[in-house]
Amino acid sequence: MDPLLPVPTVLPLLTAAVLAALGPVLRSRRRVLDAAAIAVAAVVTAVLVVIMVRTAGGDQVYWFAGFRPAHGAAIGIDFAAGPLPAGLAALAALLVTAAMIFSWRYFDETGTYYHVLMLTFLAGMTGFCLTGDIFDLFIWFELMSVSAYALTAYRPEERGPVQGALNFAISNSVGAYLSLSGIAIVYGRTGALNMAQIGQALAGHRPDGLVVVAFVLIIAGLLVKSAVVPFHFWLADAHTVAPTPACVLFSGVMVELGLYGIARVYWSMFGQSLGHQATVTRTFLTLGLLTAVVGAMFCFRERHLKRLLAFSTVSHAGLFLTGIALLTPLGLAGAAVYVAGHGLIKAALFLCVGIVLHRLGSVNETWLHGRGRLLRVTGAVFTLAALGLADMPPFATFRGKGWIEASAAAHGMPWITAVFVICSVLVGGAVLRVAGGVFYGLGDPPSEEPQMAAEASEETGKTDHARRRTPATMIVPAAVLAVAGIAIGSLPHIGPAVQAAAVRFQDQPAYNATVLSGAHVAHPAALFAPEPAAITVTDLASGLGSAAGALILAFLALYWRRLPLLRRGFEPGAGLEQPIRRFQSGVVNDYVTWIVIGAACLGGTLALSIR
Amino acid sequence: MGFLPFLVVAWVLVVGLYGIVTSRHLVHQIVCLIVVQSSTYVLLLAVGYRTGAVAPYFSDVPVHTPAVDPVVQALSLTDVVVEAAVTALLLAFAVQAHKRFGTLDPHELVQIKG
Amino acid sequence: MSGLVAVSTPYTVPAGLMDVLQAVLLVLVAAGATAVVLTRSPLRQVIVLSAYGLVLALLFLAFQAPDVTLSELAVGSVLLPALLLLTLGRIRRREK
Amino acid sequence: MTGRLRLWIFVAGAAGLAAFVLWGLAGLPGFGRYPGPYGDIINRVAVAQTNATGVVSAVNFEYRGFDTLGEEFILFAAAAGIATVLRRLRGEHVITTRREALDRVAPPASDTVRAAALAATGPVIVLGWFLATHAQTSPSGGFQGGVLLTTAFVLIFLAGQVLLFRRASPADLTDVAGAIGAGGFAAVGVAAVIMGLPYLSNFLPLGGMPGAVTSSGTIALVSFLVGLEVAATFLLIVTELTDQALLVREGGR
Repeated sequence: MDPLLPVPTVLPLLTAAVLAALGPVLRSRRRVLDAAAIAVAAVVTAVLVVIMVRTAGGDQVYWFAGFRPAHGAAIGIDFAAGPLPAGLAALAALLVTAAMIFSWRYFDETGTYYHVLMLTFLAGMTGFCLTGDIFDLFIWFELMSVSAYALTAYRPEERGPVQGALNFAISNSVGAYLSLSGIAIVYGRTGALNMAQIGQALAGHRPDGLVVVAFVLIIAGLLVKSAVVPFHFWLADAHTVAPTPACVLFSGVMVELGLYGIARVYWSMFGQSLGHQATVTRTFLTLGLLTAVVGAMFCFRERHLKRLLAFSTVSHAGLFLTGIALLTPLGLAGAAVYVAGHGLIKAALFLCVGIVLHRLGSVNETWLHGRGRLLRVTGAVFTLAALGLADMPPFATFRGKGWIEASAAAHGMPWITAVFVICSVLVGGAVLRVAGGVFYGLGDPPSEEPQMAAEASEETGKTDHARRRTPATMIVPAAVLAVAGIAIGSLPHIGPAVQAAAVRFQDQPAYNATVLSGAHVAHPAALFAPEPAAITVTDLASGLGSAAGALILAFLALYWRRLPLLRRGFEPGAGLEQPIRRFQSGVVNDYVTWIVIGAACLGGTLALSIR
Repeated sequence: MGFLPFLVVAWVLVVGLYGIVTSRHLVHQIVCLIVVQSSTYVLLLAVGYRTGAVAPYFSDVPVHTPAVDPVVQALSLTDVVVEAAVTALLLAFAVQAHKRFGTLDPHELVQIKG
Repeated sequence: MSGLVAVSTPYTVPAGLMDVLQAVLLVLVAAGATAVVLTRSPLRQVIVLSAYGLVLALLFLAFQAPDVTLSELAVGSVLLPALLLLTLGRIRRREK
Repeated sequence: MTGRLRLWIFVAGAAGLAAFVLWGLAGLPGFGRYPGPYGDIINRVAVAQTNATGVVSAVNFEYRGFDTLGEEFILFAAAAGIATVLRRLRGEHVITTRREALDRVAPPASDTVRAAALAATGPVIVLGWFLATHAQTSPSGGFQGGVLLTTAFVLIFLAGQVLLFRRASPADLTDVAGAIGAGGFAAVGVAAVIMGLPYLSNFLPLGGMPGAVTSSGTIALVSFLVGLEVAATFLLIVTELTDQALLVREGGR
């Protein structure tokens, strides 16, 4: 057993408790708190990278309190780490590190609670990634959620945070209880909580009602967390109001953790029983593409910078789900690299928005038009990251998207490339429009919309406007993350390495054997085809095409009033306002209704189609 | 007996959700969330029950006496704590929401209307 | 609370009686949940919730889960109603 | 959505969801036929392995102790969140004199209620302590004990002694005690690692007789720490809400 495995979860918990216990002493010593949190997050990142490298040759299993399984039955809880879970956890820890460095100068108030909550959030995320036990997964899911609710409401002096946190908490709690019901149902059949053991017990039987119901209920909670349409409504409300460092984590990694959970649950518990049928692919592909398109459309019409980025996360979550839904190693590998690249880039974008808020005191695109010109470095970083969001080569997003498209094309779905390009163009175009308008003053300011102005003004007035310089602790993490988004995609051998990891993640019998009998399963290199590791002409065309399309769209959006073809006063998408308001109503009752509808429809579809 | 516990579980779940969806008072809504979660305790304990078995305590009975499943009971205990924690946090949000908005009707708590 | 010792000893309730007991308690739980949801006045709802917690605790006792019974009694019937009352007290004071 | 439209959409969805869930539940072995194996294995080996006769506590604090650790930190994070959200805001001040407090005491307690509540406080504290330290033997454990200890303070509150209550639970003390409880649990696990065992291993001697108070090694210790954390955390929550309900007065009102 690798003694490092519990460290990423236990170390932040212990530190959080120590900081809280020393609260009366540390309360006025902000720098000590900051330094401790940054150091712990950085150590956790390093440990996870080590684990990721060590597990490249085979998964590592750690049995808490030393209760190893006997005769194929687990009596304790295990951490089962492979390169993909460890890598995702490392991304989470890296973003926490960046967020804590950013916070160095971001908050004025003192107190231990912010640091404590960030650390428990980190522990929840790492535990969620590494655990091999389905109930333990629920526990870390809840720790992550509770920390996130509290962070959302961190500034209760304003009206928005409390409302956003309530919608977030109620939606996610409903989802979590559906998940727990699913766990109880599958336990009633298998008498096991270890995911490998459940998978083994279910394998070899035809998928009956119980299997389908348990699967749908368990992933319902994860779909809420990963903001898949129609489970996504809470996300924009929470992002609008949460402090920027928390947004970095929500968008950069928490949503993706939900998707990881779906993949984990599928590939270690239900996959063999459901038999990887085409209907599973079709169902989740539909959900994913619907999410991608809806998210992209909402993203483009937004004028509130944080909401705009939040909806772009919804769109990307749909694209990741598409990659996972293909059920191929290449699709999963593509989703993994896409998630890594997106997490880094989105974090950089949020940090830039945080800097704008810190210096200029607003996140309203209309008001900010041209006012960001003095933030030259921030503008450059923002533009660079925006291009990454449009999947431009050589960003990691470009690599990941290329693999998903290649895998889809190999399975007779080449049209998926078109959907991907459209979403990249819309999302990238929206963010580049912000870059051009806010930081370079290009074109005309977008029309002021009273409701959106009111939303955006919630953020104003938090900081005093006398801040003349951007602190290095804010801009450096943003720049480093944006550059890391390129670096990840350019790592040598990243293609074979990630695809080998994906092959292993999807090999359920091997996972079962590793966890339950400590077997070491080697994977012959021949299992993954070497072809997609290289960048093909199609990839380049699609990547450059979407980046170019995004740029053109951004310019059109900035200059459309000056185009001769359009009549005066035409507002693109003006007629959509009312229906959109009806959906994104801000009333949690509606959100829960949609969760119920979504779960019922998903369940019904799978119930009728799985044989 | 047979299927009755599971019917009750489904009923409690759906009734709780109905309460959340139709609620016009945040505190009422939070209580309905408690009801939704209570369905999970009943479900957990029902799947671990064994007719005629004793509770899993072996201070007065020999170890081989048939007993009900202790694991679901441990899970339910954990679940109760999670419920208490989440509910308390939600109530704190509700207090703040009332302070900021002057109302607890979810329909009027819409920040967008500013 | 002298019942504590009794709780830890196994029951000798005949199987048939146990079935009836469980069935009655299950129906009460379903009715209780409905009552909690349909009680729209928050203050009255707290009392109903407390009673619901008590019925749940009894059901858990019938399910041979004394541990969960104790927790549910402590949380569902005492702690949560107390927190709810405090919250409502805060809110009512403002509404005056 | 209008109320009526939402209701109809919900009814359709909920009917579908209920039918779907029941379809799944029909696949269970049936009520009263728990199939095992997890619980049966535990029931068979727990007493010999842990020396605890209360198997549920053995599961909570030994076999699935890592879950309980996470659960304690959920509580801990919730407490931090509540303190954050309810922390006293600008323009509000806490009433500290008895005169100011008297006209704000919410429960209009009669003298009988006060006397009964005060009289009950002592036994409740004793019982809570007993539960928190006897996890390994009877249906009890840190959580129930901790909640009961909180209840003791709620009783003081019921007795109308709000200021006494405030004095009994200064925010710093509850904060620190909660952190020590949760952190102590995590640290007990680290102690096992230092002794070369896996994290959270039971490294203390199991003692002689199964079911004795000092038996079952770390179970009793961990249970006590959980009790400390739970009592402190709920006390903190009750304190914060009480402050909100009774004592905080907004400026300009």
